[in-house]
Amino acid sequence: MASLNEFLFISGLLFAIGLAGVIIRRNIIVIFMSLELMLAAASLTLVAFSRFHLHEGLPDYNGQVFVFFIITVAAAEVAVGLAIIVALYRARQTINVEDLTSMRG
Amino acid sequence: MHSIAFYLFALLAITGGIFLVAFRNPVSSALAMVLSFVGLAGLFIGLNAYFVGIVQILVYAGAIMVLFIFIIMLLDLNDEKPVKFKSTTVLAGVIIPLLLVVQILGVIQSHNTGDEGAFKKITASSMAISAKEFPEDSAIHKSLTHPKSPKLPDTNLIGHAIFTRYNFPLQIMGVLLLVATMGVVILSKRSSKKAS
Amino acid sequence: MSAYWLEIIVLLGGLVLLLAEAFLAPKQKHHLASSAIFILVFTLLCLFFAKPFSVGNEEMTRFYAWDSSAKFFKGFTLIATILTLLLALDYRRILSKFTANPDSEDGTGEYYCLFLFACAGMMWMASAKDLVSLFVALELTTITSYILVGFMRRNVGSLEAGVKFLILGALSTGFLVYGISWIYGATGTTDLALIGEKINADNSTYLLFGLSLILISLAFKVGAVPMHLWVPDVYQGAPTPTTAFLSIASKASGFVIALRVIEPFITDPLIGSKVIFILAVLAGATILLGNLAAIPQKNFKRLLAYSSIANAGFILLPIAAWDTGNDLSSTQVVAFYLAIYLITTFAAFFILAVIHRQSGSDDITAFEGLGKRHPALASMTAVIIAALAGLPLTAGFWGKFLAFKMAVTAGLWIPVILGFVGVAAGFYYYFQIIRAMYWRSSLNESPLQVRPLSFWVIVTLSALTLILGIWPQPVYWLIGG
Amino acid sequence: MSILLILIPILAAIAILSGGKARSIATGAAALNLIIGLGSVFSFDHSVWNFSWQVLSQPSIHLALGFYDGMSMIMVALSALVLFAAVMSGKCPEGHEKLWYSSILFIGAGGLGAFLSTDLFFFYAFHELALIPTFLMIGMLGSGERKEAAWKITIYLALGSIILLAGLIWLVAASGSETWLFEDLLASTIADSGAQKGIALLLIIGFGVLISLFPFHSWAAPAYASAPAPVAMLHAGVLKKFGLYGLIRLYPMVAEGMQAWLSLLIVLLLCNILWVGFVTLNQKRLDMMLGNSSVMHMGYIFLAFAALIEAGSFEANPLAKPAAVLLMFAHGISIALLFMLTDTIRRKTGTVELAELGGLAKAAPRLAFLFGLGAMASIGLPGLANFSGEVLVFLSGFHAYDGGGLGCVQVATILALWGVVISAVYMLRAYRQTFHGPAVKHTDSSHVQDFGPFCQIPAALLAIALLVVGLFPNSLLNLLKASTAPAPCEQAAE
Amino acid sequence: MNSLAWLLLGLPLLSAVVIHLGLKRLQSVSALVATASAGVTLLFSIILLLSEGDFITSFNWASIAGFEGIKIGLELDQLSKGMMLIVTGVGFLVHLFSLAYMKYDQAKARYFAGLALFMFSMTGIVLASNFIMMFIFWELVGLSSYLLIGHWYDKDSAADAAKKAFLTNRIGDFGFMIGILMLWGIAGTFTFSELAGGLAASSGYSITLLGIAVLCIFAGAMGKSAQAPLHVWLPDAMEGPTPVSALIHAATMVAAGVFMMARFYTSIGTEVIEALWGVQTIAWIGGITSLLAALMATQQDDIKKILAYSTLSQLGYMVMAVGLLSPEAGMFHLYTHAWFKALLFLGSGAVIYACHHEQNIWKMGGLKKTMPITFITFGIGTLALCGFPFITSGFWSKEQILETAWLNNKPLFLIAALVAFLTTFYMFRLFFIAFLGKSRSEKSEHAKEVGPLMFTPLIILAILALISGFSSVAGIIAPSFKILEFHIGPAFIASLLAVILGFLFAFKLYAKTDEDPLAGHKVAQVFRHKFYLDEAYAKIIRYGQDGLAAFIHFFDELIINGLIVGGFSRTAGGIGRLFTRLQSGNLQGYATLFGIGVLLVIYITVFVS
Repeated sequence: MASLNEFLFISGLLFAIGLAGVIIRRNIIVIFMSLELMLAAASLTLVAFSRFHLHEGLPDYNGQVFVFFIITVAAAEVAVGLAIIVALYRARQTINVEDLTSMRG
Repeated sequence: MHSIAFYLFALLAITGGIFLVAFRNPVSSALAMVLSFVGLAGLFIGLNAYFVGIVQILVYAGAIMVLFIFIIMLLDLNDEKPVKFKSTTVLAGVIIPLLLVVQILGVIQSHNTGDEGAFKKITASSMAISAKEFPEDSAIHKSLTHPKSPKLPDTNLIGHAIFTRYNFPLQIMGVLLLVATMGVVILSKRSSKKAS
Repeated sequence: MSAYWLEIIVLLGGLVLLLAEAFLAPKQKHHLASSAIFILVFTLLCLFFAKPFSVGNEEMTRFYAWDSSAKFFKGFTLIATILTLLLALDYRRILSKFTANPDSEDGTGEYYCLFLFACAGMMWMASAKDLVSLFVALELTTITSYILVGFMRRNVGSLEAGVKFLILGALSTGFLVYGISWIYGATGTTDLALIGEKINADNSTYLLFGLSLILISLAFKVGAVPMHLWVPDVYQGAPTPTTAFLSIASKASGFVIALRVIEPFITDPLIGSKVIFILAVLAGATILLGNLAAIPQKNFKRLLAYSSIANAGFILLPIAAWDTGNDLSSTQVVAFYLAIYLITTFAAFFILAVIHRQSGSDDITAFEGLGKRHPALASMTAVIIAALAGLPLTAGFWGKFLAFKMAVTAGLWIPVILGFVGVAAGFYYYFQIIRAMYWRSSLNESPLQVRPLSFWVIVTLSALTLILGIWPQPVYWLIGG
Repeated sequence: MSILLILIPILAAIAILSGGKARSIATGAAALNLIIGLGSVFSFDHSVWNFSWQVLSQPSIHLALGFYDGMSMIMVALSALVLFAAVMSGKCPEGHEKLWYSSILFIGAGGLGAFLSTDLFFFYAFHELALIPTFLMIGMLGSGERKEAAWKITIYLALGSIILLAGLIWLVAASGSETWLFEDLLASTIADSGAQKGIALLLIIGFGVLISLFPFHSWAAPAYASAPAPVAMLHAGVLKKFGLYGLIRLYPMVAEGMQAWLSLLIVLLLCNILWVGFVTLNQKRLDMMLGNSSVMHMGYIFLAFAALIEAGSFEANPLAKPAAVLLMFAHGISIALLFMLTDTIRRKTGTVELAELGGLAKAAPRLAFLFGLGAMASIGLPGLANFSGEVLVFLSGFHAYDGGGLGCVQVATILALWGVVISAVYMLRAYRQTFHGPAVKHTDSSHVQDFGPFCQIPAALLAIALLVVGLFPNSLLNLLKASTAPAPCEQAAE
Repeated sequence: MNSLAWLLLGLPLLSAVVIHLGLKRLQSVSALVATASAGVTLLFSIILLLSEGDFITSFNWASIAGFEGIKIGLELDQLSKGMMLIVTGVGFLVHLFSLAYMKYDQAKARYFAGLALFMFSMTGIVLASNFIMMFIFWELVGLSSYLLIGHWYDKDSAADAAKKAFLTNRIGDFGFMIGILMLWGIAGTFTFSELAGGLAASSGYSITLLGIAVLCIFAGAMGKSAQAPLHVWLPDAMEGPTPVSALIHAATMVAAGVFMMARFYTSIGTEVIEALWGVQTIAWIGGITSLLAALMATQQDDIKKILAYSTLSQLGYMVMAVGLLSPEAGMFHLYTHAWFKALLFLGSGAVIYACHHEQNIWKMGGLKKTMPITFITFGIGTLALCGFPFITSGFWSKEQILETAWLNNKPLFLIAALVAFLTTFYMFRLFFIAFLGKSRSEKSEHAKEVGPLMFTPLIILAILALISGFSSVAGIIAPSFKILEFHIGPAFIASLLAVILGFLFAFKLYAKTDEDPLAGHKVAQVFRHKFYLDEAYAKIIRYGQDGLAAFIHFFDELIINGLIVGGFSRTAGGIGRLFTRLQSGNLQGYATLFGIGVLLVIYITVFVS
């Protein structure tokens, strides 16, 4: 039987992997995917806590409701984000972060 | 949740995550992400969060990933250029997350969850207790107190929470989706007359 | 009228305008802005007649705070949005140049509407007292901001800024969510009032971990170190009204939720000192970085970005010095600071927009010779710069004064010392504007044209800066001090 | 009358900025101010129009104006005199009249406001009114290395005042006083000795930067040298006294804490006198020499302050405060006079390099006489105001001496006395180099004209002030005596 | 009497102010106003001298609650009355002389204003009732001396001399002020009349410190009375107009140091001083000064320089007398010296005037015939200075000093005797070369006797130079200066020998010569170059003071302004640029920094206790 700590660890690991993706990758779309992974990892934490906080024998659904909101937000974010990326690609023909350094200093 | 299933799905999720970061081709990354999300969905379901698990598959693996792949295809993206990863970046990208994991481990270790941290099954009796909060003719009550096979009606329960207690955030969420839609339209529309 | 309707009015107004937008002729789009201003003014009036919810309405009372702070920040947001729209009105030529045809205003209509949605989101943030509502309201404004930043889709700078904001914003959202989940995990609730009651030695590490992650994302929102990195680039690239909106309204709403989130933790005897410590560290680092990094800046918009980072640091001071033996609460001091920050920073952005329209540049060199070309504008600019630098007898001083007063009383010496350095550096970089205006002469000696709308807004704001500089009591009436 | 004294210059400056006739408005305003200022100090019922208006309730801050005691009266008299002289003196570059006159008036109003405030906060705030005008005047209309000097003075003053602000905030917080009014503050005490020490240090550093206490002195000389004459006059003459005024005013609250820093202060003030004295000795330009000399002379006022610290209270060393105040006044007038005349020399001959000057007394005897008067005053010649101040300072240094071993303040006094020799050396050298000896090309009478009668007025006014106070120090000392008890100012109904 | 005394003080000031403010254009009127004022003050001081009774009057000049205040007061006793007579007497005669001497000067008004200012300041010193007041007027005579030396300021040498005089005096005043302050601490008062009482009442003061205080006060006298090593200004001060040299730098101001010491010693009581440590130094300084100055005088060529060194030498005598705790002897010599030295200076002024401002004695000669009155009066002056026995005043006063020295300090007696010899020697050298023989230049050939306005003062002074030493005369006009019983003793023999030997040597060497026979001699070179002291001082000032100043200035610029302040601002700017370099514009970099920030925030919040 997996314990709460194991779930927390797995989610933490996933979260860290997402962060690694953000740091390492240069393709904005992949970076964006990594960010989604981070959100998903956070969801896992929530669900795990929700499941282990038994509320009168049932999982605490407040947490799962929050996951629902996270997913919605993520979807909205992805939509807007991809729109911006597309607009950027139209303007600059690139989605490489290294090309986005016209403002600095 | 059975340990084996847990480890399987966990491995799936993490492998998917690592592939997502490691694959050079964005499409491969996207597919790796689907893999990871499938693993996550498995974990959700193992945690009796059926609704979330399904939504994870539907929304993420289904809608969002499709969107990603669609955009990748649309923009006709190739691999990242051969002069790939700068070693310092990679190093930073490995060390920082590793340290983060260490910190998370430290936090986890700091506090023995004890009894609460152990996985407890949801029994029919506990479901029956909870059922008292709901009207007897409601679907939730019926499902929880089903004489033969009481099932956790988690979709109903979440829906109940969202539309009663979480009504207000839900309204805000509606506005959020509206704005997102607007944004997508604004950002991707072409001007009627091309700027000279 | 129930307080709930305030946001709804703004929201409905936004929807109606969005509909109207579809039917307006390209040249008429600016009427949308006027109408939006009208709606906001109306809401502002309504603010004084709004009533709290009855206690029994649990769905609302759990998520919706209605206290003096909420009222103040709702009003603040409304005024900031009104000013942003006024700024946008005079900025629309440039906006349309990068969205559609420069001759038509096609494509600018949605811009005004989006501010209404963002405004509604911020008003909700002002009332948020539960992590869930906080999160959704925050995301509403954040996602709206992404659009507003990248709005000039034919402008590479705007898009680059949009992408940077998007990625880093999403990253910070990730941390926020992760943090909330830990706090939820530790206490089993997302209601801030309940969280405070549930802190104990057992779960304190979880809570601190969660809190630190939330702090990171809040730091991102207000532009504090170490999450300040987006600020200069995004401020520089975004359309000026958006920048003003981000740097004032968005920052203020970041602080209002920061105050609400931090309160249960910082008042807790068990972990309060740790929270104070991290806040003091953040404040000191932010002050130092914001002020020192501003020194080499050549672009006024970027300079204002660093200045806004620095101000975030100064605002963090009274939060770190949480209510220790002062006549005013931290919330009041923050509100006070922000009220004055609103006046001076908006004035700066209006001036920037005027200069930009004339010269097409945001550089400090564009100010050269302003003392000759438009003496009145130059002297008002001097007043505003003095206020930004925090010179006494201008309103800008009082905010810093109260912030320092709290920090000194609380004995936060290291941040205070860094504050000294910061203020001194501030004089240096702000005075570069004065230098440019008066010491230097410009190649173009022709008188500068200022549109009457901008001019009178600048006059009003400068006058307010001076009046409040001598007599700041009116701000107290607003923050209920 | 107090509010008038501040309003007149500010309103005049605004009138000038909005297009009035710059020179006449400024002159009129300054003259009116001088009459009201001197009148209210010496004859009118000065409590008329004192007022107090609470501008902030928490912390309770009042815009309170009035003559708190004799010290503020003397400082107001100084400010009014120097302001008038500053407006009248100097030559405004073509096309900059608005900036020139309004800046002078703003700086003057700042000084007057600071000395007239009976509330600690506005005392502090008014001082800063001068910052931007100074920056503009030095940077735009100054001479020599004006830009660097303008930056330096601005940053230094800003840094000094922010440190000071921390000290003041701490002071008020620790005192437990309800308001920032002087009368409430001075009636309260600071029990915590650690806080006293900390506050005292912050005050010494904060005020010290503004007074150009060693080692925070390097802004002063270049700024004064580069500044247009009126700015140099007002800064060196009036605004620099702000810090000393503040130290003396707040001293009773931190009397105990100051003790801890006595030896440090003595070292610093001796550096001011001797170190900067030697630096002054090595100056090759008249304006730099004067700038440094004004830094050096601050050391003497600090010496009186050190004597005060050693004694522990005003009563224990009754000489210290009058000595400091008298010297502040005297130094303000004399340095203003000298800066004004240096500017005249610069305009008439085109240079202030000592090596290029000589024999100016032949062509411009009146100028030479007035400059000589100023120079003699500044080296402490009896009969001129500075001497009365300096001798009292030295006496205050020895007040505690009983014939046994010499204490540190006495030793400091003796060393400081050597500074009198140093200042005589550089002043007379400069005077000899400028006015004596055979005339050179740009100082002979065909090239240089003496002072016109109109230009003479401000200089003569300052010279008369030096003489009057020098011959009758009681004219000021009586003011200090008469008002040991603070005149209560009416609380406005809130 | 009271108001008369105040008038005595105020009248010269009034005339100075009136001249300066109103009469600058009317040069001759100014001169007359000043002279009249000097005449009236002379009258007043005679009246005061003849009036009975001492009194002290004062008002509070700077009054401060809790402090006795700084008082301006007049103390009239025999000492000050006698001194007043000298000051006003010589002053009036010099004014008269100046009327003629400065007739064609362009800045006559300024000159007479300066003289009037000097009269005021000197009166202040003489009448001062306390130390602070004395210090005030002490400084003011310094100022008037500065103004008068620098009267012809467009001459570099005059301007430099004026500056030098002022600054050297300042060094002395440095000590003077310290002394006053210490004495105040010890005795608790500045007032002369209360000093003795205050000292008696005070307890626990250290004798050593009182001795140091006395020496410090003496430092003031060293500056004013030009005692070695602060003597260098006086010879240079001869750059001023000659009447000024007569009044200020011979008769009165330079004697103020002696007067001050006498006032001080008599107030505090010589018995107190006697017990102190180190006060013998004073006498030694006087002796050494008189010897050095006499040696230097033997090789000077400028008539005024010779007289200046002789003044130095005589001042040394007086200081020696005071130092030997016989202020009366010093004051008596001061009194006689004032007349004959003024005579000599005015005589030299007449010579210079007649020779069209020629001052080199080797270009004079044969003035005996062309200027008989000057010749005779100058001769009388010379005799008086040499101390020609019995008929000159100088003899009586010098006798007293030698007597004192014989009684108290034998080595100093030898020095004094040697100086007496040297004095005769160099004075007759001067006399022979300038007046006898035949003229050596065109200027002296055409010299004419001066007018009555100039020779009248000479005659009056000559008479005084002869008679003022007699006890009957001195008893009337300077009763306070104790006159020892004259008896033939070692002192008389020494002085007689000195006069005879000095005269013989001078006669042998200089009676018939056109150039100095000693000029090439190495020792003489040293004397001629004033022991190279001026050069040494110049080096000390250049390398010591100016070098130190340059070094400190450099250090100030480099370290404080450059490294510390500059360092801070550069550090701030550098850190700022570093921060902006982090702002690379690259999202990956931002994410990395973001990550690091996250780690730090978590670490600080969670793991730092």
